[in-house]
Amino acid sequence: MLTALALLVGALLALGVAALALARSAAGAKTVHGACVGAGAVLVLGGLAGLSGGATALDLPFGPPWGAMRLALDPLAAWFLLPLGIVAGCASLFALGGIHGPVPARLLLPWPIFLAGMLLTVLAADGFTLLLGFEAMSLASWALVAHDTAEAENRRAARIYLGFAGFGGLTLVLALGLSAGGAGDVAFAALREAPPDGWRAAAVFALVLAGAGSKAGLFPLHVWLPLAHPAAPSHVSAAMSGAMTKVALYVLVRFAFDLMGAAQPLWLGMPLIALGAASAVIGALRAALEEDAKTLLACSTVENVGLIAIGLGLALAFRGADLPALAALATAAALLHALNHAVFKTLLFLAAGEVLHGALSRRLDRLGGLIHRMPWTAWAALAGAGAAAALPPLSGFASEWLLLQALLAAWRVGDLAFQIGVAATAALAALAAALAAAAMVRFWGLVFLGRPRSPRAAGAEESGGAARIALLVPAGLTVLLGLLPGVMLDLAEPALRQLSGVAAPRAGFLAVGAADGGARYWPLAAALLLAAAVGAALWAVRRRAPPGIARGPTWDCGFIAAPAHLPFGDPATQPSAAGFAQPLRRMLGDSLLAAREHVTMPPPGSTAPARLDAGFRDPALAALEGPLPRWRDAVAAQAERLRDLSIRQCLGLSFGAVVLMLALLAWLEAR
Amino acid sequence: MSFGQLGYDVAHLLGGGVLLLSFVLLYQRRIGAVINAFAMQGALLALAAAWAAHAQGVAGLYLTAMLTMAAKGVLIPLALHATVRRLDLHRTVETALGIGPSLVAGVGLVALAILVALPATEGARALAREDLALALSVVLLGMLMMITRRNAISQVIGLLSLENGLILAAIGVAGMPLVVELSTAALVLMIAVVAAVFAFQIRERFDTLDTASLEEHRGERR
Amino acid sequence: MALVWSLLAQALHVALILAAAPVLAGVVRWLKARMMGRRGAHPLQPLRDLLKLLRKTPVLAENASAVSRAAPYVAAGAAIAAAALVPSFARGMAFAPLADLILVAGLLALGRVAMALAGMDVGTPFGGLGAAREMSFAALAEPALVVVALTLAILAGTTNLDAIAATLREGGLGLRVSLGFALVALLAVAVAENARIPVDNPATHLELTMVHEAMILEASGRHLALWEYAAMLRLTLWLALIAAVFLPFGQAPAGAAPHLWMVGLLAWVAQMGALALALAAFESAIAKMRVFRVPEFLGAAMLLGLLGAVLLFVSTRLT
Amino acid sequence: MSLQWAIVFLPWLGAAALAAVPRLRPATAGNVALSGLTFAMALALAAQPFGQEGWTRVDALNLPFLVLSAFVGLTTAVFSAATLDQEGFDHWRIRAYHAAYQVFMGAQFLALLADNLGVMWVAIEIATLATVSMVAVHRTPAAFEAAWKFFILCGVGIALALFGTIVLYLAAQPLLHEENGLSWAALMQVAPDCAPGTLNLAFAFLLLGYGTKAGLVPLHSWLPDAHAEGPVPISAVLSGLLLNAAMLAVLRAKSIVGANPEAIAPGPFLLGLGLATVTLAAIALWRRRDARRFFGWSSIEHMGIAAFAFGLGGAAANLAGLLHLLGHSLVKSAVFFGVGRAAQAKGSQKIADIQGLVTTHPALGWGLAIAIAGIAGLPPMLLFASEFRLLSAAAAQMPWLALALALAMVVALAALVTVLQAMCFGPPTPDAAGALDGWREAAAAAPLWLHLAVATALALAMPAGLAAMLAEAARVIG
Repeated sequence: MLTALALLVGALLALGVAALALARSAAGAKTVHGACVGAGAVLVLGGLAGLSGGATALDLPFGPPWGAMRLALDPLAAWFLLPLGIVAGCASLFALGGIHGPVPARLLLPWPIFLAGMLLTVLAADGFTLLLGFEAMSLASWALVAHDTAEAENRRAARIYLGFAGFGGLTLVLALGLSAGGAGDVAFAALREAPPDGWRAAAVFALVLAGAGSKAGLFPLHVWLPLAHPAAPSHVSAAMSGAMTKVALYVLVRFAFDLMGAAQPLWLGMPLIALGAASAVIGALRAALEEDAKTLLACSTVENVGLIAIGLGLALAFRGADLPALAALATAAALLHALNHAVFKTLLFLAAGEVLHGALSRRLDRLGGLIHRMPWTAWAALAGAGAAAALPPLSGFASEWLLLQALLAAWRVGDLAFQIGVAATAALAALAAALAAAAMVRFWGLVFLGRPRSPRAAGAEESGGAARIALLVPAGLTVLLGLLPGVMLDLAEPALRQLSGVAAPRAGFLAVGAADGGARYWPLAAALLLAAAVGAALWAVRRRAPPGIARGPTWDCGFIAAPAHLPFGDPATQPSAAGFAQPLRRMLGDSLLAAREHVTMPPPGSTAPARLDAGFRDPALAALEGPLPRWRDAVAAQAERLRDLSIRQCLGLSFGAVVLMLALLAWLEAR
Repeated sequence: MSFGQLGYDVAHLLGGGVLLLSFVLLYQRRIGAVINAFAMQGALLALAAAWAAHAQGVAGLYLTAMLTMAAKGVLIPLALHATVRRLDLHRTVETALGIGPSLVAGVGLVALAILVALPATEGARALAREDLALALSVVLLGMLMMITRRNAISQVIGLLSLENGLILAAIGVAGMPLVVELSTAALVLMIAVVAAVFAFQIRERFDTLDTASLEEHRGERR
Repeated sequence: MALVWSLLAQALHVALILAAAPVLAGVVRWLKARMMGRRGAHPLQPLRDLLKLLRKTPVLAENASAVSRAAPYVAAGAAIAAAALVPSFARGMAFAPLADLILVAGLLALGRVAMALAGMDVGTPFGGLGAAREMSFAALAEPALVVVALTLAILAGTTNLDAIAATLREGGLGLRVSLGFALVALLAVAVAENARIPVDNPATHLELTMVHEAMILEASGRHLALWEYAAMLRLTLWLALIAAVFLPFGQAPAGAAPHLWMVGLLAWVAQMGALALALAAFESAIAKMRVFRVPEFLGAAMLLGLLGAVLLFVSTRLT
Repeated sequence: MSLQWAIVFLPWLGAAALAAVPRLRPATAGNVALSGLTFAMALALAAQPFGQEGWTRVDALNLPFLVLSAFVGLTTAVFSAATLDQEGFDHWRIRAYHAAYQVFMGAQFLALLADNLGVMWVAIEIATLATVSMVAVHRTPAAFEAAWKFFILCGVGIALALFGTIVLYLAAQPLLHEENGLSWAALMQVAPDCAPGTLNLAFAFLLLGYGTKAGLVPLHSWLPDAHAEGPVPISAVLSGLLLNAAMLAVLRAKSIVGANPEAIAPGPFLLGLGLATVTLAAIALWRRRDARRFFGWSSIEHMGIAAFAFGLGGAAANLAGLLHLLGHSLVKSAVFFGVGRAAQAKGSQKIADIQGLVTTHPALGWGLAIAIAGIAGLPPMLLFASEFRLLSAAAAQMPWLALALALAMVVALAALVTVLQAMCFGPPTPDAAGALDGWREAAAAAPLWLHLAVATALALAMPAGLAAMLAEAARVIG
């Protein structure tokens, strides 16, 4: 299987090159995306095979000048192939459905390379290959982010993104070098032999957190994510949010759980938990405040990555505290949520893409009422939004339930500071989940419900065919994963065993749950109960109530009907994106996101309308674009004085260097 | 000692003379005098080379001596005088560091050179050691002159004097292979520099002319 | 045999709680009226209102979508399902293994989302305003609920309501400060979730303050009946939840003979009555707070719950 | 005449011939043909066994760089042939330019091949003279200024190097026969027994002397201006070839001093200079407005990285340093091809005037984007492999220094990314004029893409022979 996957990497790369020629015609572009759909299917199959088979390794016949590149497929890698495959397949299918003519090569070419980079990262079994895949993935996705050069905002996003990509790579290289130690062998097998300890372990972990964490979108290095993800075409956004963040998390897991050895102290998990909690809250809050549909979804990605990070951090801590069963529980929560998030976020981004395609806008304030024009998209998106809002019985609830169980059990670690921290984290995770629900209601409600806010939204059209299937597949998976998390955990068992060292807690196909005696969640039973209750309500009401409904104008406490020149009603009388966000902006935004509201009243007698300006600013972005460049410019201004020297003064520098060197030599001789 | 006390003394004397002339270069205020002092230094260096040729029995060094005499003793000074006249350069030396402080700094540099060169060359022959210290001093004084003088001509002379130090070092090391070739190549470089002054028409000191014009040209300054 | 009994108990419980919901709402209203010196409507008035509403044909706005029609059923169904899980007079009912506190919270969230979406469906300012506030308040109520769940989970080792009730009843835990804190926090959450004073006033349609009513302004007929009924069920469910956890007296234990059910039933009715009285007294005594004070109210609840958990950590170390 | 000398004298003879060709087309054609011939000879040289022969030697250290130099010389000649008419040369300048180009190439080969340190010095001097005249060829005040700065600073630099060479011989004199007195191989043999103090002094001067040519801080001032003036192809060879030769000279000196256990360790000096170089260059990159100066500073940064690698020492870091030099030559000259062509097309060297290349010139723009990303150390070019190797080795041995290096590299990377975005993806600026006809536009872009392809191939599938050679070289320089 590994050989087949390795060949798939090569095939995808070749496809990328071939895309140069294929981009000339619609058929060629369709071929490329069709092949990528196939690649996604192969990835899923490979993941399943890898989970059922043992670990395999493969040396490639080429590599860097100092050795061969190595690939390996173990259960951990295999598990991450599943989200990768599903996302790749669905996104490619969506892109396939959107082709109506020749596609520019620069949009077509990076896509297979992007997929190949992610695959290579997951398969890598030495540091160089890992970095190669990681950076290839970053570069290819950057090319896709940078495709739209017309918008200054997009250019800024691409710039920041590429900077972060390089930064992440450098920190990962440092981490590899630090853990490799004197020998300098960065093959995973060698790293496992001599795991770092003491300050080295802390440094490696910090570097990995910075490198992989920035890619995954962990606070405070998440700032690029809500900028870059929306800038790409929608199917790319889906893959970036759904798959690429997972690959970054995979790297984090690979380091923290595998390469750094099993004997790590308890506190190693704490920074991950803290950063995860911060990401979850900031991400969810921003998602509840953003006014661009895709930015909103990207922020929701930050939130979900934060939740996964909490799970991983808990697992690390449990491992350190020698509580393997709980470690397995927390790992299960993290891995399951990674998969679930990949699926529902792909669905949501593809739906946003469909909306963008149909209504030509991503801004919530220009959409509305699309459920009438785009019912398929609307209902599919509702499934995704429900999962993102952690509503039972959809997939998001199952994994967040597991995560909460792990958090609620974390007090068993006997460290008071840890206990208090985890209690606070539980509250923050709940806050994040509830904020995400608010964000999703706002997203779905503003986009699909109400009245159209622009003529274009009123005339939106839904595309059918492949794009519709690309929405329905993840929607179905969202429901299915929500109903059968037990099956997925059984599937993940080898990976969980690899990470936590013991058999994962099993509660059968129909339930998931903590260790014996703990709580259980029976999603299928809960769904049946819910269905029965709804059915009963329906039956009871139907029996007593007269059939049919009457239609009338909107009542709205006697609001006046829309004027004739605004056939869809005055959009201003509907809740706007900023207005819907107002309660949360005032409650939490003030303190967390430096939110502001400012009312400009016209002078007395003026007929100008009063204006309300509301907004917020991510503190991390403010730091990135505030003090850091200031320091840099200050230092650069100082350094520039060196440049302004005349030739004579430059010679003086050389002369100074000579004299200094000689003095140094004299001093050394004298010693 | 491969040769007698006299040989040592003469070589030492000539080397010391070259160093002394370096100080004279630093001391002079008028460009004409600087050029003349440089010509003297070149001539002295030629003598030293000839003496080394005689003492070491290397015929090639006579060639070096002759070239040095011709180029540095005569041609380059003449060319420099001509340049000063032709381009109507400032006749006085403009200093970035006063004459007095330059001399003090020069003495310090000589001390540094001795401090470095003598311990570093333990085991080598005495002449070579002395010679190296002198040569290193000349090199450093040449650089000092380059950075403390503002006229292009003075600076070029600083470079030329620096190169004199190199030749001094090369001829001091007995048996140095390729010494003729190397000194000739160095001479070519120096001639090229002098030619460049002429060709590039470096009229003013390269203090004002350099980066400022580059900045304007490229708009690099903010 | 045990299965049959547990199924029977479950069926009785569902019937009981479905029937109790309108009555309880009526009782609370009646008590409040009495305390304010009014005569008040008959306690069965809510039931009559429901039946009346059911008979009317609902009027939907012209641009209402299927969401407006489906949401009431989803909300009511979620409330029924959640109510079926919270133990009342007996433990060990058929659905007891399902009765997870977090699942209950999830089902309530489902109902809430359905209501918020229904409020946004027509695109009226009030609907959107109510939905925004409802979701925002829930965002703050949820953490408080989770820290309470944390305290309970530490004591009982699980978040299963049935098991928690059993532990608190039989575990001999005694009176604990942390439980007191948890109770206060849970009460605050319950008040917020049920749109009661001081967070919301169920009896008014004042634009500036209303949350719950704003979302169902456009509902009528059977839809309105379902919304009202879901709200009543939610109140009942919360009171039952508090009773089950903090007043676990008289419940029939799992597998007990049906005659103990009668005892449990009586105890439950008494508990619910007491809680209704307390609620009415509380609501009569206090004024509604400004909307943007609600975060402080819920934040304080969460901190209180957190404090309870921390005290519990400390006490588990001491023992 | 042996092949070693043939490869040196062929360009020099060719230079003499080209000096007589006043017309553009025959001159460029001759230039390309000559470069092609030398490239073929370099390949032939690679087929010969290693060994010392007179003043020259072919070993694992210089052979890769020799072949690389010949390759870059050829591609630059092709690029130059395609774009030279944009420079607007009269016939004197055409003669001077091509003659100087071939003189430089010959000197470069000699500098690489020289076993005798004196010969190496002479070669580098000749290369300097040739490049000075090429930098000044436009005869604008700015060109004169840059050439003059280049000349004076490098003149002093190579003077210092000569002094170091003399002192080095002084150190080895008691132990040597006179004929091979400046032979690197002979010096290596006797180095362990030489007077350590003299070796120290020699190393100090050689480091500062050749370090000036390699552009190490604080001796770097000449470099950005020299890269920014003169015809475009000159920047490519300056960055791609001359710096390598200088760095190799430093390495030869380092290996001699390093062979003596009592002499000071040369590593820390290189390490310190390298770190200072990277840091200053990374900061200075933020203030650049001129595209070619910007990439000149980037060359300084990369020389600093290489110096850091050699300073770190050990097989891994040395290999990283060598790979870095190779990769930098290939990719940086590719960048200069791109930037140079873009500057011609847009009629300005200012970054603000060269924007949106992917829109106006897709092949050029994307090639340049990839090349700049490669210079920034992003995969899959050779610089990615070398920086990976270097940073991981540094982190293993000296974590704090590695952190400092990585920090500087991040700063530089951010600057590169900013410029990359601006030049390739910004809002397009209008073209000045100077559209080339079809095949010449292709010939101008082909070297760029060819370099990128070679750099990629070397990073991921380096021929085993070359890899073994580089590993051997890494061992040699100690």
